[in-house]
Amino acid sequence: MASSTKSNSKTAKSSKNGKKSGTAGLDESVVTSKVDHLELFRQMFLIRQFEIACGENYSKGLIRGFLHLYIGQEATGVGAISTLREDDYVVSHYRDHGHALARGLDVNRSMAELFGRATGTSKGKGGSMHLFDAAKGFMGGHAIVAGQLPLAAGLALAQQYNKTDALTICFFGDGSTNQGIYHETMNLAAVWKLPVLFFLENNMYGMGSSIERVRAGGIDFYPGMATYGIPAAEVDGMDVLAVKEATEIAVERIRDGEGPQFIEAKTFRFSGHSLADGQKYRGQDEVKEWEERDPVATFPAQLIKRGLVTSDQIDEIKTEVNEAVAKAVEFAEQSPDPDLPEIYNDVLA
Amino acid sequence: MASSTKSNSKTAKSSKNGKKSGTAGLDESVVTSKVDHLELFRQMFLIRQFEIACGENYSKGLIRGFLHLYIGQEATGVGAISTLREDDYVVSHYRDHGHALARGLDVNRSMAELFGRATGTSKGKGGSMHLFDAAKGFMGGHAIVAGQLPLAAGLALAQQYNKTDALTICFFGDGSTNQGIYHETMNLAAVWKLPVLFFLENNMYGMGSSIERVRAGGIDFYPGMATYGIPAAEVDGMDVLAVKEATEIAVERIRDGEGPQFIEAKTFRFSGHSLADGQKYRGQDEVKEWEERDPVATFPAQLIKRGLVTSDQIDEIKTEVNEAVAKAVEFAEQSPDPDLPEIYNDVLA
Amino acid sequence: MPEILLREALKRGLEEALESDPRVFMMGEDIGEYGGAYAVTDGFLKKFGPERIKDTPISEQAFLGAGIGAAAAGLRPIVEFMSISFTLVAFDQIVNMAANLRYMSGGQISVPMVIRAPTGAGVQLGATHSQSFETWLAEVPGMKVVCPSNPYDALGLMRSAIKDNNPVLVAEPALLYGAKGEVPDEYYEIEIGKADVTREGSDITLVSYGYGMRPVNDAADKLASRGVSAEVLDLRSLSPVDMDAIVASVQKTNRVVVVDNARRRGGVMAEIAADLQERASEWLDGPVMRVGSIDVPWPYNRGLEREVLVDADNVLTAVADGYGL
Amino acid sequence: MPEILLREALKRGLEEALESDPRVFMMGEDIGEYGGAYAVTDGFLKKFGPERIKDTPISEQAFLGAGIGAAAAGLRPIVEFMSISFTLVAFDQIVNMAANLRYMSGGQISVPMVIRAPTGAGVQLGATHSQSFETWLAEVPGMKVVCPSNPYDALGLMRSAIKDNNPVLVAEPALLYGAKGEVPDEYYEIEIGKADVTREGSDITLVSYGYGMRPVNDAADKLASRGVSAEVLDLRSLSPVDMDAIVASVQKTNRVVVVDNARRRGGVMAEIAADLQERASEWLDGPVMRVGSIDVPWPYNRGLEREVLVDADNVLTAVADGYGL
Ligand SMILES: Cc1ncc(C[n+]2csc(CCOP(=O)(O)OP(=O)(O)O)c2C)c(N)n1
Ligand SMILES: Cc1ncc(C[n+]2csc(CCOP(=O)(O)OP(=O)(O)O)c2C)c(N)n1
Ligand SMILES: [Mg+2]
Ligand SMILES: [Mg+2]
Repeated sequence: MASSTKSNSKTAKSSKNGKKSGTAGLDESVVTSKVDHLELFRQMFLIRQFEIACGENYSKGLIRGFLHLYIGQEATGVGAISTLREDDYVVSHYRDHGHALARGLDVNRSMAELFGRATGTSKGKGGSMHLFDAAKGFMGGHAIVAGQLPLAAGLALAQQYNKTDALTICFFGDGSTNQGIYHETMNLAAVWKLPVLFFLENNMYGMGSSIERVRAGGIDFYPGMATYGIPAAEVDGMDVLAVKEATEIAVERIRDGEGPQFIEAKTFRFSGHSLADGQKYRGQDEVKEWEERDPVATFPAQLIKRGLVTSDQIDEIKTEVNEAVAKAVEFAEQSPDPDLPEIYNDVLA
Repeated sequence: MASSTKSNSKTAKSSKNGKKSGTAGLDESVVTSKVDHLELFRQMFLIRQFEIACGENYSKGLIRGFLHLYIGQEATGVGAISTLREDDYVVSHYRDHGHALARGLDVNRSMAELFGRATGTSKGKGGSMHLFDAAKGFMGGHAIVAGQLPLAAGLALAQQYNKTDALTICFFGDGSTNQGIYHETMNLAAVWKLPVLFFLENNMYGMGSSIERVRAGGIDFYPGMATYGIPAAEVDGMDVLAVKEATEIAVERIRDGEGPQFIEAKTFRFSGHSLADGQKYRGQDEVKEWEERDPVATFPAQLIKRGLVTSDQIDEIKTEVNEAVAKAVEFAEQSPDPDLPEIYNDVLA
Repeated sequence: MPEILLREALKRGLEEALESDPRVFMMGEDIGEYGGAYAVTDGFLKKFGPERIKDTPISEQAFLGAGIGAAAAGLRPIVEFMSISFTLVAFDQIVNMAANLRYMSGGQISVPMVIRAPTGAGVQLGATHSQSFETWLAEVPGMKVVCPSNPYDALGLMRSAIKDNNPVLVAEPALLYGAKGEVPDEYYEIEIGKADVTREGSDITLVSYGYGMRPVNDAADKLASRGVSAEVLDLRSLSPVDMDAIVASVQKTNRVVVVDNARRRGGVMAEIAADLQERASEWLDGPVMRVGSIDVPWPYNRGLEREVLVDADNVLTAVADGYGL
Repeated sequence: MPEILLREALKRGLEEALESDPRVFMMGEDIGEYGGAYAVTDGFLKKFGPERIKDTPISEQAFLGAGIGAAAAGLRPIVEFMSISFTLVAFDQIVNMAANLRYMSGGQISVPMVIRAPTGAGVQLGATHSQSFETWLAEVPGMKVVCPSNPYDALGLMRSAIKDNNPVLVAEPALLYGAKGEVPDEYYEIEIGKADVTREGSDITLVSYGYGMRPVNDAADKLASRGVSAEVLDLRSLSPVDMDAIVASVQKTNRVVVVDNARRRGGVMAEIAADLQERASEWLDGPVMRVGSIDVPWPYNRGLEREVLVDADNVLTAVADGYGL
């Protein structure tokens, strides 16, 4: 099987460019294609505003438990999921709001789930870490680190078994690579040539641990996929178009029956691991440096600069999104709690 | 950190030579050094005869449970363990007789353990898969695949913590690499630079599964250690001197504080996985091919041919060993079963 | 009725399902080329092909987890563990994923998966390989657990397990694979959650399941020869447990001994004893007597292992201690 | 006596050991730089350095297993899990290795290791993060399990756990880290395996531990206001369990309710109820009443979670149902 970097030279290149500018994916070849730039921006902005609203409502005690925000990572989920079809599956971890919204989950019901309301996607039983919408192929929201990886492999197995060309994308963080199940799943997916796209969002930290403190092999994970014969690419996770492009390549290969693919997006969470995190373990300089490449700011700026969209269009989207998020909060707040007998439902089929 | 093959070119080379002849380690540089060839032979032959006796006594129903023989792999355990000091630890899996005997466990008490007798190394409570001799630094005998790896890391952690230059060697099979804990342990050992030597006995099969059927990355495991920054070498496991040499290099590095090292010995078990195995999954041609390189036959033949030892010396050892094994069986057979109240001992300290 | 081995009964149940339902497939270590550690799947690879009989790497977490995913997507995987002792390395996937998914998703996701695993001590495999973790998994809401004691039940329970829309653990007593019993050619199922009164009696109720039925039946025979009429219940299902059947029997006999082949402490029989004395105290002439294997890690030595394992004498002692019979 | 938080009591116990015994060291996820998920180890990295306060990768199997090895070599590791829910991924290492090694080696190897883990539901973490696996680990021969309900016990039990030569799980009720209580400056220990009569009474015995002591104490207050004198036992240790203390109390009160904050089914209280009715049936005026949280996966919604969690009313209902008090 082809080794990682070689087989993905195209993607790897766009990634390297991306590192400097933050939106280098926006080169001529791409802008002339029919990418819906405004929709990508809309989704990223929606996620950003949704997350900000979550933070506020957590402070108010309306959202509880552990709350992990996706702020800073919007370009990865949006870019990657934008390449998928309806019959593909999406699997995420506990930092799942971004993936859920990018997959098109109802904003109201997603917020309601975080509020624990009966109108929530899981009737209020799952909460922030366990969003689900099976009808949309969004198969969770999973809170045990790396525990979702074999689930994704199994969904892909079913897609293969049923002889479709649908696929499953699975998101996970750098920290998950230190769970044994990660390696077991990579090998299994490779041996069985499963149609699964492993998408690593390397945000440089697993909770309070920077990669260097918990890993001997450096901050790059994709080269290790050679062990499993899984083609792997690196991409700039702050560049939504680069992510989209890299994912498109991988998706095509999977649909062509080439088996699992691996993408590592370098990204960053701008806030703490969860709302309980004081971030004692890192300096604000590092955070600021990454914030300068904030996709929610740089992407529309580039689009405007290149004359691809107008600032009016951007403002319009912002207004729309802000209204939608405000409405979602209202919807959630006004939704009823589940009835107590609901406790006994959904235990067994 | 250095990548695997480069950093170990010397070892890797001796391995490649070894592949053809089976005893290529026996070149001029080595024969002139003061290796105790006869002792290496004695240990290998002891293990061989011990295992044959085990098989016989299993058929008689005197040994029970699962019995995994080491026949064919003698050169690896003997070569590797011959390089160790008394204050080093040895950790093994369920195929542990060879490692135990190479470590110098009492032959009588080892056999008695397999017979489940009160005189056994674990008072008859452990059996074939769970040999232990803490006084000799032989820390088991572990029957959950790959479960012994973190134990070894922890023993090494203690050696490091206590600021000694002692080390721990850990044996495991190719199948163990598919357990997640294998990867977790590699990374942990690397991050903490633990003085542990991971020794993979790649005998091409995990029970009835040939490597190709359960692994996508090919039959070589050592290159994958680059992921963890662990220097890794391959060696011909049928060549006791090559194994010894490769291990010496790794041991020296560990004592010098360079952290974990990895050796992969290519070897073969001549008999089934356990005594219950009918070997339907492989042809006898393959087995015969490997048997031609049987270290217990080729090593003494080479020694004699080179004039390093006489056939009388070899015969003398054979007689001695055969007597010792016969005696061990006798000792075991005549030893008493543990008393029933022994059931309640050793549960808690 | 034709007599077959328990191993063959399981095989028949699996084979039927593979033949009749294309969504059914199997995964496990050495179930294909090797034919299965206990030969239950021997010949399957040839008959059904590698897409449906999947040999797996030694990666219990991954392949059990993949079973969950495949089930969530509408397939009906049957996942074999080589020993129930090895479920431990995949416990998180079983307990936190398979059993929780439905609830956490508000009922959106079903996991119609069968987990098969040989269970129990008795063949001198030592502490790591002789355990009975079905007793823990029977406590997990969101899944079911069954355990047959004979070929008839093995087939009937396997059929129901495969048709069930929940994760179902089929704990297969390793010592019973070679046990013989009558199995009709006509189709039947055994409902999960229903116990079986295998012997009617009036003086005392003996409750067990799986391999524990051996000492219980022996004890019942010995009691009969002393003129004591024992009613014997085979639980068949450990989750849900058929408490109604146990209570009904106790209402008749007013005496009860519950027997577990697994260790005495905790597990299924602690739960039953605790529940039963609450629900049936007015009918009981004495305490619920509980018998199980000795609470130590399993020793290798044959004599020690046998002593640790529950036997008919242990049952008789409990009958005598609790009720003076 | 000075009042401190349970979190601080644990910290004091750990700090003392680190100061006085060079063999003691700690491992866990984010216990160093981050200061610990529940801040128990805050400041330790600075004080004791990275050799003794080891931040680990998210590799529970490997670092728990490394703890076993280090302990086998004579060190005294203290291993922290961020949540007891995550012990599941390392269950094989705990159950099959830590607890079995001594027995399998015929007594050659000791594993003097402390495993610490926050436990229990109540802060809306949902099904995967709210569990109480100490109830399973308490059934494993070869290890001990303790669970404090207040700062005094937390310190005393931690001291004993660290000095013990066996693997000891210290299950720390997550909801109690901020609980206040008196802790003397003078040194004391609490013997593992001994229960504490925290309130003497004559009419009924209430047994619980950890966070379950809250509803039990509330219930005892309410009973007192109705003129019913409850004796309250805090188990402190789940393995071994102090059955003698429970029996002694029941001999006095002739009535008993056992209460678990964990799910009702199985676990510690099933074991105690089963054992108790066998050992104390002649003194009991009714069945051993058992109360626990509802047997469903933990829901996220606050109202549902509270309803699932055991509370004082559940205890009072059991007192009324079982004994008409
Ligand atoms: C098995 C397990 N161990 C520990 C945790 C606690 N935990 C939750 S998230 C997290 C960090 C994960 O980091 P990473 O995978 O990089 O994802 P990120 O949060 O950065 O998106 C930890 C340690 C857990 N949920 N599961
Ligand atoms: C976790 C676990 N799964 C499965 C088994 C059953 N089993 C015992 S040995 C073995 C094969 C291991 O192969 P390998 O590691 O290559 O070692 P070898 O037997 O070839 O020496 C298997 C599957 C086990 N003991 N533990
Ligand atoms: Mg991260
Ligand atoms: Mg092998």
